[in-house]
Amino acid sequence: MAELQFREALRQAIDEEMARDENVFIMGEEVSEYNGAYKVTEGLLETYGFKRVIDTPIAELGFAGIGVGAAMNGLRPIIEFMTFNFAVLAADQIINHASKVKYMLGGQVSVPIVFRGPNASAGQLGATHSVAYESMYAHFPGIKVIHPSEPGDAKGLLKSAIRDNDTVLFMESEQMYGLKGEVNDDPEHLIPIGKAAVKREGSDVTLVTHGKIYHTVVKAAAELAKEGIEAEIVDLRTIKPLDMDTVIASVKKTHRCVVVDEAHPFAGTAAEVGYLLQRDAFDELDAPVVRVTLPDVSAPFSKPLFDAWFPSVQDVIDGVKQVIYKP
Amino acid sequence: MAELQFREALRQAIDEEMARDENVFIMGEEVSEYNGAYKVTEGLLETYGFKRVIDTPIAELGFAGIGVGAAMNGLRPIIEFMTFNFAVLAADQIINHASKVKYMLGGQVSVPIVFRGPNASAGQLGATHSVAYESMYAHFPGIKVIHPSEPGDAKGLLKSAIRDNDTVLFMESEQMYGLKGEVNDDPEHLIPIGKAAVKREGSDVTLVTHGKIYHTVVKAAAELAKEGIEAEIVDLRTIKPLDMDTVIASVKKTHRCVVVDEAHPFAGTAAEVGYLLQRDAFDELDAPVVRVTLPDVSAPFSKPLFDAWFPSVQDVIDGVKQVIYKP
Amino acid sequence: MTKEAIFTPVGKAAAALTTPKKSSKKGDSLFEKAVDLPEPTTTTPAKLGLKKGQLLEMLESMILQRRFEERAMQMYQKGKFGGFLHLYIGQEAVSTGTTAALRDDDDIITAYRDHGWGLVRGISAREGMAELFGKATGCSKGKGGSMHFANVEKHFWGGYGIVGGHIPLGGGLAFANKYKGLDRVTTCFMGDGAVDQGALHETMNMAQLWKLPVMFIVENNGYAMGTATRRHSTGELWERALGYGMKHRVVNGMDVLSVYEAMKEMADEVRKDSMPWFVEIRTYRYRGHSMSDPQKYRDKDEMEEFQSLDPIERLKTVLLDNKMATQKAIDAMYEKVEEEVMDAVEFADNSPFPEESALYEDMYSEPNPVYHT
Amino acid sequence: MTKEAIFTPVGKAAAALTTPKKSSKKGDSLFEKAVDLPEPTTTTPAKLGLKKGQLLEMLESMILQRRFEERAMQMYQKGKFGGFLHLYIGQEAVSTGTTAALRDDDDIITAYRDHGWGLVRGISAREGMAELFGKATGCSKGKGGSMHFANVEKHFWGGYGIVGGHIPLGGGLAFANKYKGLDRVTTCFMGDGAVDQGALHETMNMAQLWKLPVMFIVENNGYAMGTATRRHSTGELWERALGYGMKHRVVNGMDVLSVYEAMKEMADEVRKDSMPWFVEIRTYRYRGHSMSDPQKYRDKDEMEEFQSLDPIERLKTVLLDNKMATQKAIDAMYEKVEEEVMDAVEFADNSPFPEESALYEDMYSEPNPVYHT
Ligand SMILES: Cc1ncc(C[n+]2csc(CCOP(=O)(O)OP(=O)(O)O)c2C)c(N)n1
Ligand SMILES: Cc1ncc(C[n+]2csc(CCOP(=O)(O)OP(=O)(O)O)c2C)c(N)n1
Ligand SMILES: [Mg+2]
Ligand SMILES: [Mg+2]
Repeated sequence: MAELQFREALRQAIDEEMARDENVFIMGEEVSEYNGAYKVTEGLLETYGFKRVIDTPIAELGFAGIGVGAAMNGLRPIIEFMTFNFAVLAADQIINHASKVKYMLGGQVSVPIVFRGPNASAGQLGATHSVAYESMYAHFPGIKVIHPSEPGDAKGLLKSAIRDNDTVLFMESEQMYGLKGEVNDDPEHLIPIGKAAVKREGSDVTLVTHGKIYHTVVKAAAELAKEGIEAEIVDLRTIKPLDMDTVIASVKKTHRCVVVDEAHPFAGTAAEVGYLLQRDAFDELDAPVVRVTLPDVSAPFSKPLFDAWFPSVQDVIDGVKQVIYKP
Repeated sequence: MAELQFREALRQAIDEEMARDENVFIMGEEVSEYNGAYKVTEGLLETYGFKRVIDTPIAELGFAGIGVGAAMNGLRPIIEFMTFNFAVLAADQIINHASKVKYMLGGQVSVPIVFRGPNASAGQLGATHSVAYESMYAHFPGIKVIHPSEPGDAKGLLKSAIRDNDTVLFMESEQMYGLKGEVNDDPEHLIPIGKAAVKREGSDVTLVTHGKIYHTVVKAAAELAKEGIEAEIVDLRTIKPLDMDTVIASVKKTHRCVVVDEAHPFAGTAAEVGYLLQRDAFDELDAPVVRVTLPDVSAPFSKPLFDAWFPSVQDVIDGVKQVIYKP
Repeated sequence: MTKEAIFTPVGKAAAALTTPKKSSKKGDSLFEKAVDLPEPTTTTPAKLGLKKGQLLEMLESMILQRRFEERAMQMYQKGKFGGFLHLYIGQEAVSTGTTAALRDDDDIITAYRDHGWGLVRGISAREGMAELFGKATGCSKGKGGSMHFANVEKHFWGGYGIVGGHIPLGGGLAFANKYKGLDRVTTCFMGDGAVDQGALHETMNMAQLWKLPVMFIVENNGYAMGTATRRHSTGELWERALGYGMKHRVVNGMDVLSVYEAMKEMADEVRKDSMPWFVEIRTYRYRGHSMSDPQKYRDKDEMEEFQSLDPIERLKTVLLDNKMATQKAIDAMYEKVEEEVMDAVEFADNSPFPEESALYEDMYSEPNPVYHT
Repeated sequence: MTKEAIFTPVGKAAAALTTPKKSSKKGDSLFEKAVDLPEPTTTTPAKLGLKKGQLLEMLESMILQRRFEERAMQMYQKGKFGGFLHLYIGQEAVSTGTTAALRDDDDIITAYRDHGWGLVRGISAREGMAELFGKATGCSKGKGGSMHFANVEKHFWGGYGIVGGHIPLGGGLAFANKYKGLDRVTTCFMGDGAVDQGALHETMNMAQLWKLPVMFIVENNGYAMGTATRRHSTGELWERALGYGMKHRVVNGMDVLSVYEAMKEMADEVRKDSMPWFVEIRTYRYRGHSMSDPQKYRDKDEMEEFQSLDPIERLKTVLLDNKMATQKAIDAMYEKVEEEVMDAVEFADNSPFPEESALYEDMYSEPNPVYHT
């Protein structure tokens, strides 16, 4: 185990998998010479050369599709989007091609590809640079979606994603890259895709979350503990497949649940978790599942507006109070 | 009132609005000379000429964006996508531009645009031509999403959409274009965006649905009635804004609800409705909300597989049985 | 006809709206011709290195593609299957000349008008017809249907239904070949309509920048659905190459020898210098876009003109003129093909549909994937 | 340096990996120059029809753009605001020459490097600085920030953050002008990086096909973030025009008179024939891409070379040489601008942030929209 930054954990995962399998390569804007817009790929060019660490033009649709074609033809591309906001331009390649080719050709090919990059907001970047896309992609069959919150999970899951034989979206955050955490340095340590983790035990309420806002939830749980409310935190880590077993096991203990999701509310991951809880654990719930999300408004630039927009520790606490003090 | 086909109702709406306001024009693949791939725009070229009925190249991103720019500069474009499957190529213009420009420029412009075309499946068209996209777009702020099931609603809502000063997505179905229904021929008859309609009254269970699969639900309700189960059908008509008042009012009567949605399950409209019901009408529910959707699998071509894939009358009945005979 | 501005159309519609309707007479058609065919090659088959056996194979293949689709159309009309059915009839010289010119391990990818491509690249008439019928014995197990024929083992990567969507995939196939040090050439075919998609521009830039061993080849059949090429793409299609300094060529696609010659030369060059090409092969589709196309966008004269250039008839004439085949042998070939196609229909008809469990197969590579409910 | 294949880079990195590191000396730089400037115009201001007053206005505007951004950078470093800050410094001749050449009702749209464009099109230094600070008094009410300056009333349609995303919007602005019978010219500016986006290709095809009164203008400043133009776009950028038979021109963007002359001629022509242009204006960005750019991708020599071509210094020289201004007058101009900028900083600092309720304003046009919760 070593203490690494999130970006270092990702880099280690990529590095180890590139060392292990020469069909793995990484491609994206500024990943090579510039060492990555957020320095995730720093140093990889020196180790693996221009053949395997490739700068692309700003042409998300094109290079995503070149990745898909390369994956069909035997390679294992890691495609970095500078952020998932720009991946919207490549949505056709992800939704209509990567996720469907295998099925519509009756299984004749596989598309072992990882699309990765930061997702959701990162401060005052305005409306077009702040959107959470995980539930959009998870809606469609054939796509696995991972969105870890800590360096250790990130490494183990990214390695699993690279080794996975199908299309995986792997989401990060500009604001987490500097975050430190314990990381397993065994190159064979993989974290399975589709398994949530209970990151804090508690008996009063279950907090389901994932990605960057996990850290807000951790703070809220600490605050709540001061008031004697013990929250159990389930970090989904993978959005799809969604590990409802772990969520339900926790709710069977706490009987109350708040889903905290840094996304807009309509048909987001929080809705899915909330819906499934009432469907599959109806009698376990002592209060309705509450979600804490962004408002249904685009990201504003202005600092105080942005702060009002982004779900706060207090918002999480308020959510918990709502499910706890249910009349 | 007149009995019209769905496509005729749409055409009448477009025709009336083009007659009313010369800034309204329609643009898309094959809309002009060819009279529309599905004949929605038949005859409009003769009436309005090439200036206002415009064939485009197959360049969804480009012509959607030209529409957005034209809307910013004072026109009211109707952009036809041959289907919403192809609109994925234009997603950047819808999600990152049409829906956000107003906000990020502090209100200096509006984008009064309608994007319309068939959505979801239409028989054996395979994986890339069969996807329901309404919840994907509804997830993002700044986008209204309409998805009617009957000609009368289609006309009144399309007229409202064209007159709306913001971005509206209007979804249809290849398989409904020939469907007949009563249509109000008053050119000032508008149906407000964001209002659901109770299309069948019943006291035993609420069936929430929208779009083409509404017609499956109607058949299921008739079957159920034979067994003495009276279903109330709420046709959402508009997905966003979502009219939960009407849904909740119905559930307060029936205390049971099945949401029938021709979309994949993960974070779809059904999840949203189900989640909101448990959040906002928890004590009214005598059974968990059940959803009937597509499986989490891409559309297969083969007829029997397709039939197994598409939610059937029996699936709806089974859903109802599940919420009614809850132990 | 002069070029006209936006808000006034080019071609038929302009005429229809500005002149009184009259039945079109030969010679005074108001249409611009859909495509101008360049001169066919004058090189003899012998000089092209084509032996009699190969030419006969090419003819048989073209006849098979034609008869397969004619029967498929009948079966469609009989209700044997549904969905779209885009026929390749008229364009067979392109698939046939290309495949003959390429190495068997060169890669081919195309759009949804893909039956001909599948048949020349080893999908049997049986597997093809069964795919149309949605049977488990189809080349894509009945999951793809008409638009998604594929034979990946034989380097035919399939047909794709999103116009332009497979162009980056073609770039990626070539990228992988280069990465792995293989000297395979990737040929990425598309319709004229696909030329307008941004995906082409992005992929051409990267292909030229990165020297990918790929050829982007437009089958310009004059129309994207009901829209004439001149109405959806500005200028000449081959001119797109100029924007990237890419090598380019225009080829007569109604003559299989012209296609063969051009493809052979270009593929050899790609194998040597790993530089991409942009190629416009001009051809013609005899049938409607799919099954429900009233075809009001073109006139009979044009159709007749191109029918007089039928690529199958043309190759037959070459064979007969050069005494490489007798009429009798050709008749026998037709009979053989007819039998093959009828057998395919029977095979497809008798084949089982996929089991319902197949719905959940081929989505993922792993044996027991989790499906969300 | 010869062109190289994929898997080997062009330029610095190639050098860095193939030759031992050494400090770059004048004369033996391993870099290709970012952009080759075409010759500046030799037409005199008088012949261009530019009066002294106009030239002085142009100089003042350029100085304002420069000083505004230098202060903005300071304020950013002081923590007055966050997010991205992309400085236009070095490129001011483009915005200034263009705006002087256009009619006030001609339309301008650009990418996120937009401060200069806002300031020449009527956003006051106050409104601009307040926008950077995220204040309610900003040109976009603090909702857009650095990347989304706009002054729609004055036909500046704003800056956009998705690379290439605003190109179709530019086409649409022109479309609407044509539809409404207005003779306004739309100028759609973009960075060299945006040239590779499919949106450009799609829009250029439609613009040429439909004769839209629009100019697609690349501000080629040599780099898209850390990637030299030659590493992300094949060939020369202006060559893209050839693919569509579009009129094209290369302009020296370090000389405001060259920009003025070219833009004037082209805009006049567009107003007459409603045919689009593709224009490459070569220029240079003196600062990093945004605030956190180590700039290892270029060397000092190159920077110094372009700094010696500073567009502000150049215009000053023209004015001094032609006795249209004295050094004293210019010094006074600097002082005036300095005051204006300091006043803007004070204004921005003292302005209120938007009320929290503003979060829910400007999303929709209707007075009481429904927000989902
Ligand atoms: C992205 C996308 N837009 C629209 C369509 C609908 N569509 C299917 S085929 C077609 C015409 C394509 O014409 P062309 O590329 O010339 O190919 P051809 O049919 O002539 O072989 C259109 C518009 C589609 N399948 N994909
Ligand atoms: C679609 C998209 N992809 C990537 C980015 C990230 N990005 C922002 S600016 C930039 C470089 C653009 O360079 P250029 O177009 O030359 O403009 P310049 O910065 O030189 O003005 C990149 C890659 C983005 N904003 N949008
Ligand atoms: Mg065609
Ligand atoms: Mg640049």
